[in-house]
Amino acid sequence: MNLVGCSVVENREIAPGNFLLTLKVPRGFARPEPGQFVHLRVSPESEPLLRRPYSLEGFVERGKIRAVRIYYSVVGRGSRVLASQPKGQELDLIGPLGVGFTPRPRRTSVLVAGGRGVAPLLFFARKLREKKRPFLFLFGARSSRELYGVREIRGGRIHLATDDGSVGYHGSVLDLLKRQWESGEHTPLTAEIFTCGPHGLLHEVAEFAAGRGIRCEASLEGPMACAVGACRGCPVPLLPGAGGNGGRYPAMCIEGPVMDATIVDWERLP
Amino acid sequence: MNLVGCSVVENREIAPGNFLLTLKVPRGFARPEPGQFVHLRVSPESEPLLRRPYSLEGFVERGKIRAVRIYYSVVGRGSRVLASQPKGQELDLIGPLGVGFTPRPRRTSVLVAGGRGVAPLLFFARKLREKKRPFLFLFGARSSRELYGVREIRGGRIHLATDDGSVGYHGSVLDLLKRQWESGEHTPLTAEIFTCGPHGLLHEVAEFAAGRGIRCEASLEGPMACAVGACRGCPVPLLPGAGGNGGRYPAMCIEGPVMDATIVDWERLP
Amino acid sequence: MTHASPSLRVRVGSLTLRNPVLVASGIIGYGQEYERLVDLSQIGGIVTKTVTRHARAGNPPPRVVETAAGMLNSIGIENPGLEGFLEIKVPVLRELPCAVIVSVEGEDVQEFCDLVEGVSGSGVAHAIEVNISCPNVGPHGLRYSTDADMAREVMSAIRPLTQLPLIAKLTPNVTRIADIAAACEACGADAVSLVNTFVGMAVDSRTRKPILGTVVGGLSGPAIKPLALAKVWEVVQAVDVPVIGMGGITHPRDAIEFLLVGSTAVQVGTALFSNPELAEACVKEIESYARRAEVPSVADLIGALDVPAERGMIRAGRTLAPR
Amino acid sequence: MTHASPSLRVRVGSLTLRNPVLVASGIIGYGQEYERLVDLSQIGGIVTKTVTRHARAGNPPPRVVETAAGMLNSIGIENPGLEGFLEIKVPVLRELPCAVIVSVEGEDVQEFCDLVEGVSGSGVAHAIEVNISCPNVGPHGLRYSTDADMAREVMSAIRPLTQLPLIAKLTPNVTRIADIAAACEACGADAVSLVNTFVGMAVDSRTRKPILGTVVGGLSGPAIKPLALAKVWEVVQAVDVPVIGMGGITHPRDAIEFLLVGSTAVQVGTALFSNPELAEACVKEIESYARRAEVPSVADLIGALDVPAERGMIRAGRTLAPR
Ligand SMILES: Cc1cc2nc3c(=O)[nH]c(=O)nc-3n(C[C@H](O)[C@H](O)[C@H](O)COP(=O)(O)OP(=O)(O)OC[C@H]3O[C@@H](n4cnc5c(N)ncnc54)[C@H](O)[C@@H]3O)c2cc1C
Ligand SMILES: Cc1cc2nc3c(=O)[nH]c(=O)nc-3n(C[C@H](O)[C@H](O)[C@H](O)COP(=O)(O)OP(=O)(O)OC[C@H]3O[C@@H](n4cnc5c(N)ncnc54)[C@H](O)[C@@H]3O)c2cc1C
Ligand SMILES: Cc1cc2nc3c(=O)[nH]c(=O)nc-3n(C[C@H](O)[C@H](O)[C@H](O)COP(=O)(O)O)c2cc1C
Ligand SMILES: Cc1cc2nc3c(=O)[nH]c(=O)nc-3n(C[C@H](O)[C@H](O)[C@H](O)COP(=O)(O)O)c2cc1C
Ligand code: FES
Ligand code: FES
Repeated sequence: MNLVGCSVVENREIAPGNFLLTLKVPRGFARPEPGQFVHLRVSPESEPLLRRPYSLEGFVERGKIRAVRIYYSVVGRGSRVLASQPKGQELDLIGPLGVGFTPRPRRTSVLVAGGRGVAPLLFFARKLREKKRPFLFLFGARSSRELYGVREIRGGRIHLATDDGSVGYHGSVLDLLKRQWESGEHTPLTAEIFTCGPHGLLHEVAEFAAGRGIRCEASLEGPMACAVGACRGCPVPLLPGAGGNGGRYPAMCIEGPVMDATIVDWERLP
Repeated sequence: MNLVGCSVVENREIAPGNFLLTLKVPRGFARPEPGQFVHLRVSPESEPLLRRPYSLEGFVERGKIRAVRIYYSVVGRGSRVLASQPKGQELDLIGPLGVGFTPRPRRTSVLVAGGRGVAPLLFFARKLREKKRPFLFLFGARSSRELYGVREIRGGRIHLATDDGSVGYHGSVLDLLKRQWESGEHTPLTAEIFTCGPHGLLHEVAEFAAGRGIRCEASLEGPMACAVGACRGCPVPLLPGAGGNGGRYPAMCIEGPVMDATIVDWERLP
Repeated sequence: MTHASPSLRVRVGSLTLRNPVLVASGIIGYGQEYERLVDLSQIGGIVTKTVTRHARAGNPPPRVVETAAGMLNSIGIENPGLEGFLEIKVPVLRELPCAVIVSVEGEDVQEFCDLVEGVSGSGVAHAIEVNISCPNVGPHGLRYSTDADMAREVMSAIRPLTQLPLIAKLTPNVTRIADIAAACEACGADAVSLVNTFVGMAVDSRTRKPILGTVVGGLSGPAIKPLALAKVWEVVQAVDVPVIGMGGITHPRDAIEFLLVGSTAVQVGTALFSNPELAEACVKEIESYARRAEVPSVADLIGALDVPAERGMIRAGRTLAPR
Repeated sequence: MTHASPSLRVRVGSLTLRNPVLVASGIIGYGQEYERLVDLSQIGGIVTKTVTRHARAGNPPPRVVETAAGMLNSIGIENPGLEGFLEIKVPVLRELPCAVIVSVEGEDVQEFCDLVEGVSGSGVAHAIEVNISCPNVGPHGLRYSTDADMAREVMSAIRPLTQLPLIAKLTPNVTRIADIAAACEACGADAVSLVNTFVGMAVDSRTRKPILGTVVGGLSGPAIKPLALAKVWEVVQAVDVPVIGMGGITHPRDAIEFLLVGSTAVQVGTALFSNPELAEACVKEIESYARRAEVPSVADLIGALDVPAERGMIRAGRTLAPR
């Protein structure tokens, strides 16, 4: 982890309100793992006050040039300002940060993506393919236009779901997951789940996994100030059995953002 | 005076750090007088919090199209943000505001401009020319590069001064003024002074004028909040004889920005 | 689905406002200054610039300076004094198409009494806002509302002098604002309004001088919104009279936040300088919010904040956060 | 012209800091978390996250929310407790290349005593910051520094227990902060530091809920800088011990402003999250400012604000603005 300067190589709206940002980083930026994130200063101005954390969608290395990719939605003032940064703009970031996905040996990875939560899972799928490990990619979004990145996925089976039925299964990605499991192809000993998306979805996936004893990691989101474990601003509430009930709050920024989904107290996670 | 939408027609750096901004205004914007100003929202964002007042450098009317021109320097956050507004950007402004220059009949107007303070005097000179009234334009700046607008002045004599001697008289515009007067061509009954520039210069010009009984108007600057006389945030300190000593503070925004320079207490004006 | 228009009326003592959006004191002068910029017929009312017993020239310049998301002012209650007000301002105020709340401030109890009688007698005021909280006049200014006893003294003295609703305007520069609010309520205030500005200061490191002519001034604008919300939240739990909330309202949704926390009405301040249409926009947003919430009246939104019981709460100025 | 490098040393009680720039409590953990981002060998020192007698898990989420030019936090002093501190943190703190000021907070006087003895005995602290001002723990948190008597009680009890400089950290959420500062000075504080955060609140109008898990939290960041400067200005006129100023320092010139107003040292807080190099940049700017001002020592800048005599001034918390 380091503070490094970076510059905007591309900042492109690829679906309404969703941008793909490529930032050139210097060699001082360590090779990141899928699931890790960067803490980005979204503007050279002092407004907004805080950096914003973004999961990495990818890391590109060509010769001496390194770049990271971020896939983000415009929702509030930070992302709005970010969307206005032109090519060539100098920014800076702290990273790579946090703990990424940790697949176990000899298991099929079942990736469950919801909407723009697909970003770190695309990075993860590329890594799995490199390592020649089997995976299944389940991806749900509101409509076909929001299925960013599907065409690029190689090395694993893909199943799509859309809320409007514009492509793939007409319904939620959770249904896809359940169907996969009902097919009997996977057991808790042969497969494990990695998920990222809206917390509501993660909660459902976690309950599904917990109910069947399946190992399940989820990539969380939440407000952060320092992103390096110093301020304790990013507590993850845990279930009572897992040290919850206020007994201990892991810091999402250093003990996450990828965490065992079955110990998170989703009701208390904002 | 009205609140009107406006859009950036041109926002061009014509000397280092000095910009000429042309804003298209709707017909609801009344024809302004030289010396009047507009209260401009420099960005569609909520930062900076307050509008910034700018004197008009000119008003253009072609057919149904109306535009105002502002000549400004980048000094702080408002002007920095303004400088970043691209062509086509929608902003809004309140105006025209305040009291402009009020020349008396049958007198030669001696215009004394310092640096970017030239802006309202250029507007004024155009008006004098239109009305076929005699004027003299004395213009001092740090160097020839900052002598914006000289080439455009028509209908009056021009004398230039620069601090570095790169063009015209090597020295201050105050010296130019004194020399003019020493030539004996003007008397308090035949001429009057209109000045705009740094307050230090205005103070000197005012003292010169007061000492000789010459009528002298200066265009002032200072922080403003409402710019319509409501908040009382823009007090002009007056000399004791003129109701000063805290007896009364005229509001620069509605009793100015052009005021009788000889009653202003320049020591107490920030 | 069609819904009847929600009612926007709110009551402050005996005064019914057609909607809960006012413009704060010191922002809009006496209405006239902004008549071409603000459609007064659309908003609930205005609070006049504070009037004092004697005319005041105000403080030396500079009187305003912008800070991060805020501004400091040290106007010093420049105003024509009671006589000037009655003579010059009252005729104009009479013509305004909205409620007129006249703000007054005295240097001692007698002056407060004179002002309340004078303003009340003019017939122009729909209510009186008793400004016991301006940080820019001294030495008494802040004292009246930093001390519950002094607040009591003023309110008890003026209460018998008028039938008009009396709104006590409070300073946030105190340890326990709820105590002051409760003291005002006990002595007959029909409502309390808050917050006035926070004492602040700006320095120019180049000249090594304070920027304001008076060294310190009052901070207003978006920077103080979180602080103002907390003060309103503290006060609504301590008094039963209506609370009029203000401080940093910049977007129409900020006005909603003040209502949810428990304000019966809101006042728009500093942000009006930048956006003269803000007060009207707040009225529209409140109406559409009430419509979306499917409530018959804006009154149903007042204090409708959903605070889970197990979460912490402030009571009478103490922070009781869970361990 | 060549000038010798100005001396940047300042003294806080018996502690000499190599320069007046510290990182505030709660920002940098115990130093280690930021070791790759902040060059501690360049700054004066750090103040640790506040340590309490017993371990604390902190408050439920969310704990931080950004506001206009500020942020609210409700961390709730998450920390490993005195034993955990001594065991896990002290060995790390020993290695840091800068002064270490340990912040402590007790729920009662006995806890303060235990903490001061424990920290003092560890040998790792160069000074102790006595946090009597956190708005995020209750019910005692704020009380100790909103009440001069309680501040006295704590300071008198701990003073005999250590030779280390004691710095009382004050809350700005009071009517007269100068009174509390004077009480701490009278009971043996070697310095006072201020400001801790201002009580604030944020509301989500869509969900109608408070945003923070604890409803209210503490506001920090550039929004509060004018308020913090005014509080420091008030306190420097009331006490003779050094004042350590903080609140919203975002640009290096902000640090200069705090020095000019009378701070002997400054603490960088929230803005470090965005700019980890800020503390180092403040040191550089102070040095170059002192050089430009041609003073031999930064001490010559402390309180060097040029306040014209005829202008108003604050004394002991009262605003005395000219009429
Ligand atoms: C580890 C991690 C990884 C992340 N990865 C990604 C990623 O890959 N892509 C991505 O797009 N984001 C990601 N995020 C989220 C991201 O950090 C930002 O939170 C997001 O971009 C929104 O920031 P903002 O400044 O635009 O919104 P903010 O202004 O900070 O608002 C944050 C949220 O609050 C809501 N909000 C704002 N104002 C109000 C209001 N007045 N009332 C009610 N609600 C309001 C907004 O809708 C938004 O959802 C990640 C977060 C974490 C912690
Ligand atoms: C009637 C009127 C007419 C005007 N006409 C013009 C015009 O035609 N052209 C023009 O360019 N301007 C004009 N001005 C000035 C203009 O309104 C702005 O004040 C100017 O553009 C600077 O605004 P800003 O936001 O960039 O600077 P701000 O950030 O508001 O700063 C204002 C001043 O303070 C200084 N400053 C900022 N921060 C600091 C700090 N931390 N320490 C010390 N000093 C600081 C800046 O250098 C600047 O001079 C006029 C003003 C008035 C009242
Ligand atoms: C320039 C200015 C002048 C003010 N004058 C007064 C006043 O005369 N009387 C008063 O009670 N409040 C006065 N105030 C305070 C406002 O009414 C309001 O309480 C405060 O600004 C907070 O609201 P805001 O943040 O929306 O501006 C003034 C505020 C400003 C900015
Ligand atoms: C996330 C966070 C945690 C904090 N924790 C503490 C703390 O444990 N003890 C303390 O004395 N102050 C704490 N503070 C207050 C700061 O030390 C400082 O007083 C305050 O933030 C004002 O400075 P700033 O505006 O520069 O941040 C905390 C502040 C923040 C933002
Ligand atoms: S954001 Fe500071 S500890 Fe996680
Ligand atoms: S700026 Fe408000 S009265 Fe002039």
